Amino acid sequence: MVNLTLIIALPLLMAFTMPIFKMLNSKLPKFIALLTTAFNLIVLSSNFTEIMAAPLILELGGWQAPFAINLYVGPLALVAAFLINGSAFILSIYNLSQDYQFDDKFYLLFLMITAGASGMVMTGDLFNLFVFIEITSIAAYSLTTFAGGSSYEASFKYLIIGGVGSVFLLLGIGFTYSAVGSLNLAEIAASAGLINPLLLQITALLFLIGIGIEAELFPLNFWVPDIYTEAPTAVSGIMSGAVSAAGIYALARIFFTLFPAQQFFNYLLVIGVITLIMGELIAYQQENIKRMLAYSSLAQMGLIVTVISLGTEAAVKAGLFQLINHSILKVLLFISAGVLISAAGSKKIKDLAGLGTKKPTAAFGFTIAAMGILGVPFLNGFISKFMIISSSLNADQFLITFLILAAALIEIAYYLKVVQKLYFEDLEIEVKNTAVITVPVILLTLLIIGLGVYPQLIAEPLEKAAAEILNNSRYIMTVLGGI
Amino acid sequence: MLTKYIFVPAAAAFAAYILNKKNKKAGATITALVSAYLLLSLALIYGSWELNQSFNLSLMGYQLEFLMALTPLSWLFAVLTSAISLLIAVFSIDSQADFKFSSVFNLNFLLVIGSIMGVLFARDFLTLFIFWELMTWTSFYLISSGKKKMAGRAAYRYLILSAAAAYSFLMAVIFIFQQTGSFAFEPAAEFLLNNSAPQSILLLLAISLPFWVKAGIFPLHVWVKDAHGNAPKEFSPFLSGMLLKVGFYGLIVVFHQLSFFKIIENTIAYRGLPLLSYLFALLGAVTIITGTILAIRQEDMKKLIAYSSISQMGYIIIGIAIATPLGFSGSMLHLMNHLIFKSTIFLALAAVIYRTGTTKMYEVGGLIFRMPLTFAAYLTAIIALAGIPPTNGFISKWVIYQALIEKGYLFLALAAFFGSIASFMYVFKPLSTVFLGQLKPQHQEIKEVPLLMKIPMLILIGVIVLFGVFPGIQMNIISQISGDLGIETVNYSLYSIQGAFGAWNSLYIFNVFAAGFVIALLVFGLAKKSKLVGLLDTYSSGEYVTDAESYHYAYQYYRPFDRLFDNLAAKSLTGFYETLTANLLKSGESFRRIFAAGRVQNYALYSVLLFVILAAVGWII
Amino acid sequence: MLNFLEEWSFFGGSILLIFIGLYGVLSRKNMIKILISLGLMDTGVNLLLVALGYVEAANAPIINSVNPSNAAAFVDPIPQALVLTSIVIGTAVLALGLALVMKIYDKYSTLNISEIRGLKW
Amino acid sequence: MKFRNLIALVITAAFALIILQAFTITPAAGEITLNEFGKADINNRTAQLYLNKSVNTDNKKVIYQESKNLESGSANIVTSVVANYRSFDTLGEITVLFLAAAGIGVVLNLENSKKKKFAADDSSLILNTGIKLLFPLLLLAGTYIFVYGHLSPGGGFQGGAVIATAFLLKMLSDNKFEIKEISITLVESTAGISFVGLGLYGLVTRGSFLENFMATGTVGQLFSAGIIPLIYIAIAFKVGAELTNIVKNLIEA
Amino acid sequence: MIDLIYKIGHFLLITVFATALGLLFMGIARKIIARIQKRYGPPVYQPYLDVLKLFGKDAITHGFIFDFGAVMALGGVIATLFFIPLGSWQLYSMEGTVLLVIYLLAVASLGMAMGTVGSGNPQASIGISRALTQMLGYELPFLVILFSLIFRYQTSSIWGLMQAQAGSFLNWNLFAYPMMALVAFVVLIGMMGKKPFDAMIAPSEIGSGPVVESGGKYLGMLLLQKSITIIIELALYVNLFLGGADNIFSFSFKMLIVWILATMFGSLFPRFRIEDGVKFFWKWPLGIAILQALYIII
Repeated sequence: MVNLTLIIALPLLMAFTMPIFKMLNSKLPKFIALLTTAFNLIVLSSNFTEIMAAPLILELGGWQAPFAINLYVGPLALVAAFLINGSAFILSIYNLSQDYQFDDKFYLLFLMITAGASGMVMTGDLFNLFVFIEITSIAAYSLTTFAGGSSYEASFKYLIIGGVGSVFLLLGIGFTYSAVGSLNLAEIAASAGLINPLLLQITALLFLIGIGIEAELFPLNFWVPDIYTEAPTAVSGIMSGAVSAAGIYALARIFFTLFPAQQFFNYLLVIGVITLIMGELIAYQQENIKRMLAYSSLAQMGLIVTVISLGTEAAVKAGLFQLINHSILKVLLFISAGVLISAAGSKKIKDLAGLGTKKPTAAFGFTIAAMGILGVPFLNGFISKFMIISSSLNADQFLITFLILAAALIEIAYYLKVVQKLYFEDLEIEVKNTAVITVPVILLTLLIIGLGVYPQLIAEPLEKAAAEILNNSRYIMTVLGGI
Repeated sequence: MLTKYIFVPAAAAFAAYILNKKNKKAGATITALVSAYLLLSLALIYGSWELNQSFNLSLMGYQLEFLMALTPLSWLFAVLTSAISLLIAVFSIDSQADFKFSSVFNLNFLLVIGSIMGVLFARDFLTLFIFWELMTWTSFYLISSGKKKMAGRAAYRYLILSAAAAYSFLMAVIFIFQQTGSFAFEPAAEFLLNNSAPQSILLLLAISLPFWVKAGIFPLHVWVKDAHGNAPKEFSPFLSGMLLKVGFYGLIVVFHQLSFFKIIENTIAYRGLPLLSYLFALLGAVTIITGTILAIRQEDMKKLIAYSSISQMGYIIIGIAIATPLGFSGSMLHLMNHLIFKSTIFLALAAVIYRTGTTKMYEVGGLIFRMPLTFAAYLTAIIALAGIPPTNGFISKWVIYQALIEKGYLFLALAAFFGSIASFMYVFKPLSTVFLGQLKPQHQEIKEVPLLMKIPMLILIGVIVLFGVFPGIQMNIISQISGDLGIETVNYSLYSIQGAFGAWNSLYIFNVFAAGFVIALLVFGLAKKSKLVGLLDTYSSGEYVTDAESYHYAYQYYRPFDRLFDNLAAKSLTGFYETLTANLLKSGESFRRIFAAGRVQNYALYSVLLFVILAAVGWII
Repeated sequence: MLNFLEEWSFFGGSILLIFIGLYGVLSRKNMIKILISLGLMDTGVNLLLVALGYVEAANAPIINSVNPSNAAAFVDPIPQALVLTSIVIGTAVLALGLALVMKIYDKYSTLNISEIRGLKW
Repeated sequence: MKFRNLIALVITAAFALIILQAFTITPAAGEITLNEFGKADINNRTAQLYLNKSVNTDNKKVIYQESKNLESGSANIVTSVVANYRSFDTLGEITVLFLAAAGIGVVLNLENSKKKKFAADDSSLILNTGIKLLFPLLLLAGTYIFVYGHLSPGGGFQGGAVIATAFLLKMLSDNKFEIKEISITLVESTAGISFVGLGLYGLVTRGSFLENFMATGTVGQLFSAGIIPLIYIAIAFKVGAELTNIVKNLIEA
Repeated sequence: MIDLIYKIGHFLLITVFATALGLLFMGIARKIIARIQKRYGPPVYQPYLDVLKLFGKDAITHGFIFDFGAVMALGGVIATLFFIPLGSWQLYSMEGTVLLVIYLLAVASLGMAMGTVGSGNPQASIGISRALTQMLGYELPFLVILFSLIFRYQTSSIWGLMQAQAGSFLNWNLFAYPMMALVAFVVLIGMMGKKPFDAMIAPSEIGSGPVVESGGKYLGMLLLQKSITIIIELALYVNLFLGGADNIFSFSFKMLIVWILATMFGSLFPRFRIEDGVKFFWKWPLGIAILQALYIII
């Protein structure tokens, strides 16, 4: 149906013309952003049935698949793209009620970060993946600075780490290219077996570090708390909802297709668990609510990486479901937290006391999302937690299951602290008026409860996605089918 | 149709929430109506044990089926829940007049009832878990809607503890699901039976953990005091009456239906009782002792009664753990009786709090003159709690003693005796400080509680005396249950129970007691009429007494006794849990200080370091 | 055949550049020096990429009057295309970094990175 | 803080050694490893196809001034890779620069802060006259580079950079030289739109994004590489405008 | 029906006999203490005179609960009398009476406690709180002894326990388990509130504790109640440890001996502080009782 490259091309076009829209009328950029993300969602859903049948190869520039850049959109990529554009759509609704200083540049960058993330998810070419990672990172560097104050410092730190990461990535790409001779993922995967094991190991580690920064793994993710705290709410929302999902996808794509050796999955497992535990423990300490959410999303990423690197089909499915839930819940959390902060005028949790009565929608949104994450039955978190535990027990990893549960317990602890402060403490501060976020909160709550009560909705795409990512030979066949 | 027991309260809950916004009384009336409806329909389906229902759902590739069935045990608990919620709802129609969160209260209260029904009728672990979580969450919101900061902290600790236990339950249950392919109890029981003993014991312990927490047994009883002390005054009776009991429902299911006792049959035994269940009984004994000692020290009446609930729970767990027919029926009797008299006490105290607004005992006094009915309710309830003959409390304690002596468990009996005698002390303390003694000036114009609050108290007094004289009523349903669970029944008649060393004829004793009372009355009547004198006109051995305030002995009632246990009470268990979590989380803090110290060069250094380490690891392997 | 020096001058040289750049990023105090070493690292990698594509005694992949047909030996064009893109990315990041440094300088009035510890938590 | 630098040194040295080790691997039988310097084998790899321009058609010969209507038609093969085979990368590349420019615009948020002029009023005479002379020449050289991008080494990026240096020198020399913000953004946007427009047009007509829809003519001719020259013109304008914008912002911050 | 009237008549007879005997014992006790303190002391029948005088005087009351407490105390005690076999008179052969008796005594003390605290006098409340604490002290060892006895003879009815000690006096429990009898004796003193353990009615400290407010007929009723409790406790001790008796006279004789021993024992020791009393009870008597019980069980 509609060609999927439009998902990247159209936002690009809109971004380039944003300054002109700004000149026409100052309110226009907001609506352009909303319309583009909505259009992307429509394009994605129109291709849904087709991709469910068989993955779609889109050759860019009309060249035969493996020899030039091609987009490979399988069920997994589709799910991830839905996630990214979905959260971008919700956040752009939220943005309608926000106004930024350079709003044309903001929406330009906002569109580009979504297009970059969708590009990361859909590309079938290694260097193209690098370019899209760079697009997302640079968009993120500049977007964080919109909040002024110490956000410059956070963005500078992220820039340094991003720079080091891109060097690693470039080295990795150079090595793979000179060893295999092509940049297409399928071709590399086809001849990955022949690469000398030592070289394979070094290249895999280069990629691990390069993409690990994007997928927020343990030693590489110290930029996450600074960026999510200092950036404006919409940016932290899109970062935690969409960009981290794209990072996880890229990591999974690289390690499941190119370097499927068990040794790397053990590394990922260990790193994932450390990220999980570290994230939860530090999140408990935080007084700043956004920093707490940052560490919590960091920990959730660790959880997803741990579960996916278990390698069984059930585990990958559980990980993906958790990824989807996490994005939905985090976007809602960030939006409500944003409103609560602007209402209380400070990011400290203790100043948010008693806001439940004054800001019902935001407080309600925060509570629903918190309960979703904590796995209350009839909400989406419960089912993904259930699947995670059963899949990790299935792979008889008792210690890992125990750690996951312990981490979930700590998580309950600090989310509850905030929920209690919101509802069951009396209000001391006078409440500033803030943006009205009823639409995004309602949309997301419906999604959460819908997925919780009837998860069959996305069972089929998840199944196909898990199957597709796991056996890379099918990936190679589809891309190199011709030759 | 068992699901109606879950969906009717749930639907009514939202209706109650909306209606209550308009007028304060609507919510409570709806709760009352719903529980009355539940009670009625339960009564109708008594006996039809084959009633069951199941619907399955293929979810994300897992074939799950949700089974619901009615068993005598679950029928009894369901009746108790709906009865006690009916009484509380009637009571809270008026008592919620000044309660800010009353609409949230009614919403959650109905949801709790619905989820308890769900837990009781569940025949498979998944439904049990779902409704168990729902129960925990809704009761969390209920508790935290009590007194401001304190309720929040109490509810918080309650939820963390039950969440940790629920996760261990989930882990064990999913492990069984992997082995047997289904969540239902029967296949799980049979799998556990022919599985290796230590592993299935471990699994069953993990499954029973949430039930231990909810039942408030010794190591896990920390949440009970604060939860009761700070919960809204209408919810405490339900919390200590019913919520603690649901934990026992779970334990009975684990011990009998999941054949826990059959599994540990062959393990080493102490005096004919497998060591593990003796350990549980010992835990019960320790619960009794700690509960009583801490109860005596309390100054807040609700906390005192909360600790008394903990110690009474000890009796029930002893009864269940020694697994003799006498023991089991004794604990079931005590479970029902405790529900009745504990909710009467809490309702009476709620009435007092409703009128005086304070829960501290030394701030009130002499209320008998103003609130005689509440005093009567409280008196009958504490007579039952202390286990004094004509009331039902004595019967259940007597049966448990028979069970203990029959098997010769000395230490358990010692704890049980200590518990019951010491209960005189902590039961008498609120009686004397709150109701008797000097009436405070500011409480002069207190009136008795409105009619709607009197009715539940009257009904409960009637029930205490009724079961006191005719325990047979309770025994038929208990024998039905023990038959269903495969324990021989104790023979009984309408008014007497056959213990190990002799029958207990409650009607006979009631008559004798009445006779003795009549003779005493005669002696009293014959003597000269006495002149009524005010309270202040007492022999004060020379001191000049002016205000009632200083003349009322209420503060630290048992100071001498408490001095014996001061050091023990100081290092309370909650302290232990607090320090445990505190330094666990401090490790998080030091973790952050080492790594995330805000220096970007360190961050970049760590990424290169990770590369080098992983390369080295790869190179070594 | 290329002697040792010729062979290793490119690979060795670029790795050395990367090493110096990385060490510069990790150890320098002054933020601008960090940015410069970041740029250094970028050029090192780009040099390595192009070096990987070099074919001995082959000429630039342009068909013009000098070597009219594609029969002649050409150097691998793809790394050069990649390098073309990654240089521009490098400069873009550097430029943004510089702008950020200027802004941080306004705020903290110091270029020493270890003093900018605002975001400790 | 000597100690910290020492650790950093040790770790970076280890890192460099590991990378070096990758080059010194002696491949066992059948294994492929990094090629030695100068031994990059191109045959039966994608590079070979690009050289023979035989990705879709199996063309063997590419003769200067003779072979006609090849699939990419540009003499400079690197340009054919950059603008034709992997033109999606270049599009991504352009957006990176565009984002950087936008980012810098935001970071230095010039609207409200007063603009600083870089050049002193009486900058030295030699500088002024020299730049006055050089400015047009540089512009000419720049245009030559990107117009002949597909024939001779060079291309959109290099041409744009030269143009930007011309403007930089102009700004350095006399401070009365003033580029209005609007004009830069206009140039940027139109160039960007034309690039993406070309791609979309290719999508509409030929069915895939950025496909070459013009005739490719004979190798070596000026009008010989289909849409590549058009792409390069757009790139040149965009890069030129962006770099000048970045430099302008940095000067005026 | 006739049997019912016979039972009530018998019941009244026993109550009167018990009160008379109890008052007599109180008189004898006073006499003995006086003799020990080298003075003559009031005549043996003095308590009878006191009771008659008290019932003659008019008294003051503090409201309903004050009267209800007094009546409940006396009623409870009389009801307990019903279950104790005095010599050959056995009104109730039902099993399980031992535990029942302990709890019925509790009814009586609770009634009295409620009444006195109802009077509003702080000294009364302090007295009651001391009484309850002390009760906890002595009840525990006593219950352990009962536990071992019931377990040993596999019956919980006093009549059954008495039968078990029939035959020669050698197999009385006094000789079968001398340590247990000694502990029971100490507990008996505590139960009756005799000298070393009478902190609850300490005249010097809290103005004779609970009874401070009751004058006239209330004091009379308390005296009656006191006397019946003495008889009950002595009868219990005799039944359990001295093998009871087949006729009433030997039974009351045995009770007298125990009573005299107890009063003599009592008048030697100064008063325990409340928590020391409890600590004492839980140190020695409880220890010995537990050893004894373990001996019996194993």
